[in-house]
Amino acid sequence: MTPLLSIRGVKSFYGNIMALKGVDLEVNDGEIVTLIGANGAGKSTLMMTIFGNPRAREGSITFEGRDITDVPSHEIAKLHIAQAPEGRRIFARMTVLENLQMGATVSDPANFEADLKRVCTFFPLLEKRLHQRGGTLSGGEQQMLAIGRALMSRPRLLLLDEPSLGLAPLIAKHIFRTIRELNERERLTVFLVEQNAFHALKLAHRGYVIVNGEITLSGSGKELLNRPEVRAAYLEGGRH
Amino acid sequence: MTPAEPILTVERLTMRFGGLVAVDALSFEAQRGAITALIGPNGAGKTTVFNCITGFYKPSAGMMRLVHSDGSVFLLERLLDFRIAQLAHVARTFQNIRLFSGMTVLENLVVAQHNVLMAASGFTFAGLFGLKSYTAAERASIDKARYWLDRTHLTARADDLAGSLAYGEQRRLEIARAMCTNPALLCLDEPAAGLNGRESAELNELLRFIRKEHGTSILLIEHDMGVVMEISDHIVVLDYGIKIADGTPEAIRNDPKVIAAYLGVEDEEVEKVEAEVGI
Amino acid sequence: MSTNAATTRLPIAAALKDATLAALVAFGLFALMVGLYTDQGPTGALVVSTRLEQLTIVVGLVFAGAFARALIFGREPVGFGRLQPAWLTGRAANVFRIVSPLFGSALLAFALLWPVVFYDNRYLLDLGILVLTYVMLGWGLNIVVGLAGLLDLGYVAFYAVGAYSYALLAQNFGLSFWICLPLAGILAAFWGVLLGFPVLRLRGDYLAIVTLAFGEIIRLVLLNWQDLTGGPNGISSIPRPSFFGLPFNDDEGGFAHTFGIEFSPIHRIVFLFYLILALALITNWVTLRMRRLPVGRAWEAMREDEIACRSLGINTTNTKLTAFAMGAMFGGFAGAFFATRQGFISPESFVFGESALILAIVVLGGMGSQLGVAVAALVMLGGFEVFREFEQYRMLVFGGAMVAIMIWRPRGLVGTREPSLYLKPEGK
Amino acid sequence: MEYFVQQLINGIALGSIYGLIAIGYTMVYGIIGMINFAHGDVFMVGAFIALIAFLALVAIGVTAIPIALFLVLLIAMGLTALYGWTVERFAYRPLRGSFRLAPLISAIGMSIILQNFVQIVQGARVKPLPPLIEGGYTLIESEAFAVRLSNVQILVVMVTLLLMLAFSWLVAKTRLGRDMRACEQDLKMASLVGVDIDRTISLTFVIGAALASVAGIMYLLYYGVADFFIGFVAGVKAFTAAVLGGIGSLPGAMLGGLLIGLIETMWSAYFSIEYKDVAAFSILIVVLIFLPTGILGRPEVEKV
Repeated sequence: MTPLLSIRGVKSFYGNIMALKGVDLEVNDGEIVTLIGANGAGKSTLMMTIFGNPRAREGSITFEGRDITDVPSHEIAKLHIAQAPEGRRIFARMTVLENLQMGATVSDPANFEADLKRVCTFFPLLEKRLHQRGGTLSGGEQQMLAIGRALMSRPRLLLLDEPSLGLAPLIAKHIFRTIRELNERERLTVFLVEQNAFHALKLAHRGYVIVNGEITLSGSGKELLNRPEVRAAYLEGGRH
Repeated sequence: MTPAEPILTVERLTMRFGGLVAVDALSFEAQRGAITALIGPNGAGKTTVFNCITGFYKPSAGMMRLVHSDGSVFLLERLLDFRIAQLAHVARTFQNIRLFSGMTVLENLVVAQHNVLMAASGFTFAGLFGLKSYTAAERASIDKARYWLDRTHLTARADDLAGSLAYGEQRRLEIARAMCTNPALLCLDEPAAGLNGRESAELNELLRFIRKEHGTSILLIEHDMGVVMEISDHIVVLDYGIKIADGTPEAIRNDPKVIAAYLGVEDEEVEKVEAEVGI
Repeated sequence: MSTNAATTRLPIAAALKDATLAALVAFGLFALMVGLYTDQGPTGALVVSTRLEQLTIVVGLVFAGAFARALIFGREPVGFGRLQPAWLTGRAANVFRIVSPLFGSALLAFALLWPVVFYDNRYLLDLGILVLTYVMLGWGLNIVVGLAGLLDLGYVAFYAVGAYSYALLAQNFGLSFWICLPLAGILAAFWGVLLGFPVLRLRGDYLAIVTLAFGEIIRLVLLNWQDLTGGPNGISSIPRPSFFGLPFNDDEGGFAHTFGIEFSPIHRIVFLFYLILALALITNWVTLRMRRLPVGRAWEAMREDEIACRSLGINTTNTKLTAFAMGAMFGGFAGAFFATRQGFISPESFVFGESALILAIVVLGGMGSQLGVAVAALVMLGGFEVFREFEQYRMLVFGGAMVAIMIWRPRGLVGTREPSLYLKPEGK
Repeated sequence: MEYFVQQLINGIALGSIYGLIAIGYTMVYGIIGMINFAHGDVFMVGAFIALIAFLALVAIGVTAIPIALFLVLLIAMGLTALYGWTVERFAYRPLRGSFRLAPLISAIGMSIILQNFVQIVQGARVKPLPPLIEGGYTLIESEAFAVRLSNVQILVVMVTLLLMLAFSWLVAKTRLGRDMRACEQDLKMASLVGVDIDRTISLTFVIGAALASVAGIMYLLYYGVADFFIGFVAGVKAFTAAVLGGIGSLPGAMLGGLLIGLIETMWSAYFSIEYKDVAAFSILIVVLIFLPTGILGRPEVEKV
């Protein structure tokens, strides 16, 4: 079986820093894969590189067997890869409904009502706030909106960049539970970048550890959870 | 120099952006001659604290008092950004390096000595006609620059454009530039970001040297725990703009609240930690 | 960059398609504007006539150009930095560092000898004076735009302040040129500070628009304050400069008599030539000198990163003000010179187009490069004269040049910068 | 009093024209953060296209004024939009990511090109057009003064109102409008959800140019003349309007336009007509200094 997303030897730069120093990674259909690592290790850069912004200077990225390394961002979105990016990036001056409409940019308008209903079942809080501006939501609600917006495109692959960031633990828990449900019920493929290693590794089928732009470890979520290096990657800077 | 004398006292510092409270009634002290680290997960409000201390943001509330070793006191919340650097001698670096990239390395360091040189040049008029006193002051400024170039291993690149330096070199240059202002307090915003292992080790050396030889107090934001744990005398941990821990590296390393903030916790512990953190 | 141009070359069919599209767009743009001509008929009402020939030519040219481009470059966007010639970067820059002082000296010698060689040619002397005036204005504006990075679209206002200050002081108070000249500069600098003080906190592009508005305000006031400025009629018979008290006339005690040479009106022209040359060189000297002083380095540092400057304790408002005032002062000097040379000034000489021309000289020459500005002034004004019969196209060309330079060489034609000091001795 | 009412009417009509141009500035500024300095000249091009189209239509026998005007409107909007597209494509798009003043300098170059292009192909002389829409109503009649509301003024205000409504609807309710707002708030995120940002930016220029061309027609009808230089002053005033209303805000652009129109006419009426432009330009300076975010604008936070 060919993986859904495969990343081979990708190097990319953030300004003039080489943020990814040759990353190899793959995500299979129906999996939850997580990438964990300290801040500044290159997690978010990888997420954005998948979307071609910044573009990989070396290596290749393929999705469903198609090379997307040089495809413009909006064309990548049309392949039904969706992202809830770092910092959520809610359209703050648009209503929640409009944010969700933006999420549905690449999908068939006929599906809109059904997709809206589906997102509202996962995040009932959003339904009450449909006509409120995105910027007025609390941090947790914004994160739900960011994920909801990504789900509106009926993604084949969902990229989540630190969904628990800055959220109270209970809300983070709700979000992780939702991700699991989506994966189990709808076989949604998720690629998750997290700082919250415990949660992420418990949730994921497989995980990778990134230190300083390089993948240093990979394995099943359970395996990684017990490796001392994981803890070290955070609290000791990953150097042993 | 008594060890427990604070150079910077932050009291109930609060910063709001619209409805968002980025920093909430934060109080901490940085001791003179010590390295104090400010750590916490992404979005915890660390850079906002820095921007308040260095005057780029006006805090919504709170007080920041800086005391020089001669006893003079500066209330930072009342000073403009460039006055803080000029009078209170607080120097800083930036998370995303801000060098004068079109100028040479040496020029970057000489610009940092602007206020000294400006006075020496008789506010330009004397300098225009090449007075001896100015020439001497300029030579002294180059000597000082050379001193810091040697310390940061950049001497060979002194006449190259700052923008052409490798990333690690740019980080070092930014620290050298800040040191050229003779700071009493040096604020470093993620100095180790993007550095490799060897460069991080060199950075540790440099910061130790600055503290030891120049007695400069250092306030540090850092994600690289290797750096933080190794060189800090004191660590302040922020999460959601609130201080969740404050202590020595050993104490911080084993503090369950800190581990929870960084790694997250098992589901069962959520309620317990919540109660402790007080959210 | 240029290596992949070959690989992206389009097949002929695709190139034809691209070219056809381009031609269609061109047809849309020009069908009415070029294809039809409106003019006042015998009754005074507008009548319209066709110009199909011109339209065909223009659209055909676009087609041919687009076709050639598609064959040569493909669809690759030609963005900034793409056509950066390699010879201006890296080691070549060092060569440039050695060549440019030589070239600068040669240019200076050329300027010094100009009146000697062309003593009999009034036209060339006048042209020389014109070019040097713009070199000086370019150097003055270069302090503001090139060094300090503040886009000033109203520079001509200071030129106007200088010119009117000189004219009014000389006429109403009978002050001599040598007293009026510094006063004109000081007054212009004063206006620079007056304007700069409130507006220099503004962001770059807002500042540009405010200076533009200021330039227009000054022009409109000059145009409408009839009592003082003569309004649209301007001020005429402005006193001519004297050779340090010796007037250029055929009288006893005039310049020619005192030195015992035969009177010639050319003396004054030659004097004016050397006067503007001296003024320009002073501008250059002061600028180069200031670049090596803390204030000048702070200008450049501010252009690079204002926030970093403030973090180092530099008072950026004051630093901007000095740049603004210096630029304005040299603009004022140039204005005073302009007034005494012309003998007549009116608001028509101080329109926005003039500011744009000076800005274009600075931009084309390479912001911050003294030599580049001088070369740009020479090329542009010389070019205007050479292509005199195409005069109506010259603004079109120079507008196009501004766009093209921004796209291909945003640092200007001479993009290298000489450091203000070295750790190691030069020429290591 | 009558005089005041008359000036009020004149000011509103003039302000409507400024408002239509100001929308173009404000939209482009909102979406890519640049001052499209050439926009005033696009307005001038629009006026010229309308003028030529009208004469051409008359020449081929379309003499019924309402039909001719309607056709002129369509032609001018379409062709001016093409100018807007071309300007963006050639002078601005290659500069995305260049240093911050590059687009502005390029825009100044573009403005010079457009002005001189029109001067070359159509001559420098003022083009007069006989009044096409005549008549009007006398609202108040006193022995000293009669307040007139001309049909042109009614047309100008009505068309502006209609366009504003249509445009607000477009921005608020349509897919394109949503894409534009998304790009305005976060270009990168917009591309992540699948919005083609190049296309959206192009369309912003196209719409802005189309609105400016309508302003050009209104100007032509209102003043009955056009020349290659009308874009400069009108452009700066419309920009002032956009800044006064709060750059980035559409209602702000309209409000600013009306205010500038009123200030200009009132200043001419009660102070001096010679200094009316000085008043407008001074307002620009004063607003930028004391109210840089305008009346309806949003504050900008400096990023450190």
